[in-house]
Amino acid sequence: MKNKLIASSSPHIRSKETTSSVMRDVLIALAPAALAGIYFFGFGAVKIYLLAIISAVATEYIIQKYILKTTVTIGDLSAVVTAVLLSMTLPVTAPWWIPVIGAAFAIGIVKQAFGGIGSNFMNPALAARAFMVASWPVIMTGSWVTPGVDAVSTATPLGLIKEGGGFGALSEAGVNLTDLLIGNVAGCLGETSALLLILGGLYLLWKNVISWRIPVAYIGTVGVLYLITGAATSEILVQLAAGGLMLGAFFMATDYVSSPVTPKGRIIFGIGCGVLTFVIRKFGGYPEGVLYSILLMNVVSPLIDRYTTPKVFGEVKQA
Amino acid sequence: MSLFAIFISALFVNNFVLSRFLGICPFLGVSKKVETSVGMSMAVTFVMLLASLITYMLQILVLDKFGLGYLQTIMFILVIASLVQLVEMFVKKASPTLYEALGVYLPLITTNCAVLGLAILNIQSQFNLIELVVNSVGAALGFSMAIILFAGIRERLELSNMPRAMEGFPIALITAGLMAMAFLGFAGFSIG
Amino acid sequence: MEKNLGQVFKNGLVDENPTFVQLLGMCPTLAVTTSAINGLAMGLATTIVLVGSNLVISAMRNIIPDKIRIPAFIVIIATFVTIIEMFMHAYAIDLYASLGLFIPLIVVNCIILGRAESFASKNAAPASIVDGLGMGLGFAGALMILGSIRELLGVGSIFGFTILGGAFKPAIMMILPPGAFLTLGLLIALYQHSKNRKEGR
Amino acid sequence: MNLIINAIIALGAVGLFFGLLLSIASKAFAVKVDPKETLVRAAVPGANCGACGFPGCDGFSKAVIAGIAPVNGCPVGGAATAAKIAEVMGVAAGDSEKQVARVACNGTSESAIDKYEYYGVETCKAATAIQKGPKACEFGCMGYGDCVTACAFGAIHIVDGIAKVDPDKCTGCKACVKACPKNIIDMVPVTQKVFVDCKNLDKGKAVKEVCQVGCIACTLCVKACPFDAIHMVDGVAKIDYEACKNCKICAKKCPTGAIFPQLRLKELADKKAAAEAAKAQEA
Amino acid sequence: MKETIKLGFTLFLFTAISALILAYSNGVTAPEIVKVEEEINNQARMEILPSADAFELLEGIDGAKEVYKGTAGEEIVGYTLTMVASGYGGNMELAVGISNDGMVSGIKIIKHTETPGLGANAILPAFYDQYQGKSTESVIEVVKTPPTSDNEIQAITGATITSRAVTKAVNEAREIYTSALQ
Amino acid sequence: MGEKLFTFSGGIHPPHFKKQTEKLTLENAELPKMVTIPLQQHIGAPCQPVVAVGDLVKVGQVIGRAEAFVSAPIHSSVSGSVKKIGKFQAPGGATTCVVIEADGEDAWDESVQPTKDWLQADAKDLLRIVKEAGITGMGGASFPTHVKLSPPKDKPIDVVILNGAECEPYLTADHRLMLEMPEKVVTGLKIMMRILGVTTGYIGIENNKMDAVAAMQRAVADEPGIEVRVMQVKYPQGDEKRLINATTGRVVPAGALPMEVGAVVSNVGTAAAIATAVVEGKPVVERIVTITGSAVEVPKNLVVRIGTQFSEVIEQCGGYKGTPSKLLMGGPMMGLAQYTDQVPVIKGTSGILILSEEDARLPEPSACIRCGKCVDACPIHLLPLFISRYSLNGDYEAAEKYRAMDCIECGSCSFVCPAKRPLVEAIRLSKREIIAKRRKS
Ligand SMILES: Cc1cc2nc3c(=O)[nH]c(=O)nc-3n(C[C@H](O)[C@H](O)[C@H](O)COP(=O)(O)O)c2cc1C
Ligand SMILES: Cc1cc2nc3c(=O)[nH]c(=O)nc-3n(C[C@H](O)[C@H](O)[C@H](O)COP(=O)(O)O)c2cc1C
Ligand SMILES: Cc1cc2nc3c(=O)[nH]c(=O)nc-3n(C[C@H](O)[C@H](O)[C@H](O)COP(=O)(O)O)c2cc1C
Ligand SMILES: Cc1cc2nc3c(=O)[nH]c(=O)nc-3n(C[C@H](O)[C@H](O)[C@H](O)CO)c2cc1C
Ligand code: SF4
Ligand code: SF4
Ligand code: SF4
Ligand code: SF4
Ligand code: FES
Repeated sequence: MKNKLIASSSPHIRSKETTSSVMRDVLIALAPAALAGIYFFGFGAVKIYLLAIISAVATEYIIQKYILKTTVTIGDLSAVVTAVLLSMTLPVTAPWWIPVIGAAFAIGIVKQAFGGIGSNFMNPALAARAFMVASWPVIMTGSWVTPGVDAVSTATPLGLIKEGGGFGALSEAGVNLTDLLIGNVAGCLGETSALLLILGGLYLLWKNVISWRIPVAYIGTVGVLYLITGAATSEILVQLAAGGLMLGAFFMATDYVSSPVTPKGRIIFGIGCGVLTFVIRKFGGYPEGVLYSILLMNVVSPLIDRYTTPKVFGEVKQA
Repeated sequence: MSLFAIFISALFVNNFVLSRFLGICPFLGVSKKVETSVGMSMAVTFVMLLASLITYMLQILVLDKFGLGYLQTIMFILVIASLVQLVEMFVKKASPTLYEALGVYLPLITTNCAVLGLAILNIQSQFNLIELVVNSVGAALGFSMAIILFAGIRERLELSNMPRAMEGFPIALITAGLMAMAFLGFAGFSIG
Repeated sequence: MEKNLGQVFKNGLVDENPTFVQLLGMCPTLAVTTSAINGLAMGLATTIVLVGSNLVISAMRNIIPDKIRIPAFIVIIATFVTIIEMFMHAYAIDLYASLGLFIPLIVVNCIILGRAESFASKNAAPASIVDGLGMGLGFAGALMILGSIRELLGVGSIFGFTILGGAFKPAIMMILPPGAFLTLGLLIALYQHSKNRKEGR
Repeated sequence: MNLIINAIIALGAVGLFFGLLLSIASKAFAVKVDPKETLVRAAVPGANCGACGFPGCDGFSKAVIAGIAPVNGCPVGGAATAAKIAEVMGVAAGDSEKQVARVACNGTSESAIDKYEYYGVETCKAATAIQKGPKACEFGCMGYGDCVTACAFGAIHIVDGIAKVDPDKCTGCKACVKACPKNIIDMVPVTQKVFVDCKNLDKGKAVKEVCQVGCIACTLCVKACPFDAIHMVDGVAKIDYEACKNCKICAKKCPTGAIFPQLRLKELADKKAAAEAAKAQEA
Repeated sequence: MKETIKLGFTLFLFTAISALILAYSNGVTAPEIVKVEEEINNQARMEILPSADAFELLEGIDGAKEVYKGTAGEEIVGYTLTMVASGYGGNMELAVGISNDGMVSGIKIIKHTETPGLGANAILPAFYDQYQGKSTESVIEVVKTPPTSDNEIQAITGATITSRAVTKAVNEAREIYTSALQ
Repeated sequence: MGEKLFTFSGGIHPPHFKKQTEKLTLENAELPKMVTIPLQQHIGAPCQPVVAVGDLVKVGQVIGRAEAFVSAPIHSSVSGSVKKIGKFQAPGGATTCVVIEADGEDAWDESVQPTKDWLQADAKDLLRIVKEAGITGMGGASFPTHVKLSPPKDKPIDVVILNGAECEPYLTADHRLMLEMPEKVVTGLKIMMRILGVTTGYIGIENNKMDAVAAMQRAVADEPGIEVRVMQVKYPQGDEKRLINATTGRVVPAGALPMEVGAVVSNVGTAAAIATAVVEGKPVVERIVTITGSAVEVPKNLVVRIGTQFSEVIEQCGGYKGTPSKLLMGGPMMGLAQYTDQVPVIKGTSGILILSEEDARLPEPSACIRCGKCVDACPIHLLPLFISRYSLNGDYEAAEKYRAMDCIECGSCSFVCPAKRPLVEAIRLSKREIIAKRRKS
């Protein structure tokens, strides 16, 4: 043997799964709902997706290449996932600079300032959305349109319930559960079609990209809370299908980086999100609670991890 | 406002640290480890309760009675500072374990806006005694919650490789900013 | 202790700037910098207290017993603060209203007690005044910069003069609590970045 | 007038009360503290702001003495305070002669060979776990720089694949000594000029197989030393720094250049420069 | 013991001197402060009840924080009611002027903690002028689109909560007026 | 499949790579011309050489005597003369070895005698035979088997479990053994049960070796008390605590040994070696080795004499295919990387894996994305991402708090990590530092 052998620590084989393959799966899972958004809201949606993606990738590239002078990781596609998810929470009426600034904030401040992928403690897309809701509330929450060619301004289903003082306001406005499931309602680009979002979520579960714990705990908690407070079945279903709940539960609360890693922690995280969503929808100043409940739970998740360290196999139970 | 509303407001909606900007120095300084932040929050809770009760008495029994409202600031801070110093000396002597867990943080609290701020706010809001206690407990727990959550995040950040320029205070401030942003979710709560 | 007064002044203004380097007095720094004018006013009020208390404390440094040093300092500082508060209330009611709670809280600003302990109680009056002035103006300057940035981005103006008009949609968050944290964080990051650059790391 | 008197009485009473109480309490509750702690405590500004991350100035002082906090850990006091604290701390540490660290290996990537290609975490500690590290010489510096990371003063750098200490920057804190998994960093008197930069205990032939500049235990140096300051210990030469007069005779005798290899390094550098110059001329 | 007394006395001296100084400056500024505050409040009342030239505090009226009777010469021309409303960012204080002909003569936000750029826009005339001239007979409503009927107020964009809170307070003032003052 | 499959929680599914060798019947390797036999091939105290340079030795003759209890004697694997005694490179690092030049006679030592009436022999004698035969675990750790078979009085054993999981990818040595010599394995198991006075025996086999299951089931058909347990394919099913959990449902407490729950676990190869020692009287002088991988010409399952150089073994498999880039002793999950093929086969060498450059180069690590897959994979329920991160930061105390010491170094976490983090490597680092610290204090 003439050549020098390679020596390294075991194991000497690795799985095929990589960060970028995981992110690619997320993009695949998001595609149906994203396409539905384009179908319902038209070309404006395409523009928003593209601007957000370009801005996110460019921000990551510039920061890593020219400011930090480290390896560029745009290839892992996580910036694209962030951009797509961010776009999916924007209204189609948003002016061009909203996706641009939002994606730059998500990547620049929330992600790269903390050290890039894996280091941020908060969900970049949601944090960017919160930033924009707080900065330009009128643009972000005040101008919804109905899907279709003759986009008329209207309120979102949850907005109707909140503003119109009750569940009855929905049927008055002619919105039914089928519309909610398909996505034929006012709302953000990617959140309206509950059915396609669930489909995407199932794909991720099947591919073992996400674990069932967070989505099930999350959606379950919201449902149970409405049940306990005496909501009718139809209202519970609407509450589950409306707003960002499905998008949030399957794609955002499950963001690896900002949620706990322990199995028990994930359940607690999901329940926490559910409780907060319910409380904010019911008592808060906004019609929708998904955004802030996930962000708030992001803040708690380091402590959740810390206090839910799993019991080591065979660990003797504390008497 | 109901007592519950006062409590929730002090705890979440008008969180002392994240929305009122009181007690930022210890919030930023003593939050590198969860353990120390727990010690700090216990000490702050203790001093806040003590101080708000004492200053309330002082206000009613002395300042209002003799029309000395303008001496509020100086009276309050003098009393708080001296009391804290006394308690610290006492704890140090009486119980070294308690001192390790809580007492060591006491000197930091003298110059903590949160304590004096709470004392003044209590008077400004014209609370009665019960409301005052509820508000003080809410504020103290709000501070504790914020600093412990913050310490949890900062411990996690220790494990990441952030840019050099961000190390230390910048990242702490940005973290606090993002936390404050999340706490905007509590804004506009309509409870009794 | 011999001190070069110019050096003492520059020390407070730049080298050991209370805001950017020492990170003291964070509460007013974050709370009142919603506009340039508020920041400047707060900074100047603090400067006056700082200079005054530094002067008095250094003058009396030999007669204040060590054991009651802290209460004595606090009394001196609080006296100055209360005077400022009274005069602002009487003659600058608008500022008084917008700075609100943070005027009495100057008492607990760590910068003041910190300078009292570490400088004024060990140095003669002239140096102490200069130190107070340097630190105070350093603080005021920092607050004004912070206030200007937040006002510019959050309202579109500086000192009330509209700068970014027309198409610019102010980002309201900049004048909300998170904006304060983020702006200061980024400013300090910038400061550290340029310092690292200079040190060639 | 009445109001003024009221004010004086009220505030004065509080002042008197606490003045008395505090002075009584400070006697009643007096607790003994480490005198050094008092000294450090006196050096810090006393703003009790907590910005250092410790519970107040007292906490910080304690931590400095315990070695947990760095001397420059107080952001309020700045450089002046750091100097003062360092002074306080130095009084205790002040030994006779200053000792600095020295890496006892000269097997640069040119002089010493590797036995395999290492793939893994790029630290010396991790690399030693795999067949004692990629360097063929088991005793040599691997150059992954655990010591560099450990040094808080930027005194160590990896040069040509091995660690080199800058004696001017080294404070003698020994952090690197603890960090090196090969145990090849020694503390030496700062005035010492001659060193055996090798710790290979193997036989001469085995040494030669892996490194050109290793100590082959030929004992030429031992015989040459006029002051009996160099001896063979376990198959490698060792200088007695007390006896050594820095005459460098041993270095000149050493056939491999394991002693005081700066001579040899310079030689090598010259050779390299010459070769390059030749190449340049060709071009 | 001697030292203790000395220390106590020293601190006493400090506080006493400080009290002296403060009492003195209070003497200087207090009247000025009273004047300024009074002026501001009066001015506010004038603004919302321009027909009056003097005001008098009325005691014992439930529901409002303060009620002033506005007079022009001998004649009662209306009332100003200081109301507390629960806005987006906490309690707001506003004064409502109601003239004796049963109309809202004006409102003014005195204190608030609403978000700048949103709820804080309630202090702009574009919003509060809408209340002027509203009748005390009917309940005032908030709408999001330009008003179509007399008793409607258009909400501030993006700040429906604030608008509702203000309107609720005005409605309460209206009720106090019709039930207790008229 | 109607039968219930036994398994545990956590674990991973690495590709098997067993196709290359699972159908290859065992072959005897050529007798080596020279053997290098390390005097420490097991956990415990090294042996003292009892031969000197120039001595003539025979196959099965003791050349290294075990002085401590936790140790096992070393026998010559060839007949010939001792050439050298000194430090040579062995798979685990340089150690004292006896180099013997074979004379080609392959004459067995006189002491090698079949045990008469072993069926009637009492437990003590059987245990002595196991000890003198130098039997150490063939499944991994090379722990002296006689020590395992002498549990302290207060730890009654009620079950012996044979480990036929062979969960490591590539390796098929145990598989072939069970297929070709099932009776021998059962005999070994019965001897162990006798020594321990136990009536229950399990043989745990993963369900990717159904032919071996069938063979073993046939072999135990008439053996009351012995049962084959089919387990779900999952790595590291073969780890003893996982195996005990899967076959008996018992949970071995963290930090404790299997005997805590009344079980003894041994590799099937170990059982076969016991049978050989007792029935034929032969000590351990050879073992089954799977030689496979992308850079070997003809993969094989060989019965190799202890002490044969890897290079010689590889030569018999047609040599290298292309340029070898990585040489492992053992499987890819836990195997030990070698930097030269001049190392001898030892009692614990279950496989020689030779990888081409393409397979040898591992992907570069990137930042952890906190996906938690390592957490799900860890059979011990550790949090590898935190332990490794603390370890790399030099905070070994925190690593210890997160129970680094409980890690079995199975490599599952590193395998699944999408970011390709060096998890086990870092954890191993902290374990070494923690042990060093403990030793100091
Ligand atoms: C994760 C997520 C969080 C959101 N958070 C908010 C929010 O805090 N406030 C808001 O007005 N809209 C928010 N939206 C948008 C709303 O879900 C939605 O468009 C609107 O508030 C109610 O519409 P709906 O009735 O169709 O659900 C969010 C969307 C998503 C996907
Ligand atoms: C940071 C922030 C500040 C807000 N401030 C106010 C406010 O001051 N007043 C208010 O009524 N609503 C405020 N809102 C609430 C939203 O704008 C809310 O969507 C709005 O009140 C709904 O009313 P709309 O029907 O006009 O959209 C705020 C929201 C955010 C995110
Ligand atoms: C991760 C891991 C995987 C293992 N896989 C196997 C295996 O597949 N087969 C095996 O016999 N032993 C395996 N072992 C070793 C067993 O835990 C145990 O030590 C062995 O079965 C005991 O038998 P022995 O002493 O006869 O070797 C493994 C150990 C670990 C830590
Ligand atoms: C299942 C899954 C969900 C994700 N969700 C989000 C998300 O909600 N927001 C986001 O910015 N990035 C998301 N990402 C991408 C990536 O994790 C994110 O950019 C990191 O937070 C960056 O450090 C997701 C990735 C995965 C695999
Ligand atoms: S770590 Fe300490 S001893 Fe080593 S080189 Fe650096 S300063 Fe010197
Ligand atoms: S001296 Fe030691 S720690 Fe430093 S690079 Fe060499 S081997 Fe590593
Ligand atoms: S942490 Fe240890 S036991 Fe757990 S999967 Fe990794 S190597 Fe295996
Ligand atoms: S598997 Fe890898 S990327 Fe995922 S959490 Fe573990 S270490 Fe991080
Ligand atoms: S300024 Fe330091 S705590 Fe507020």
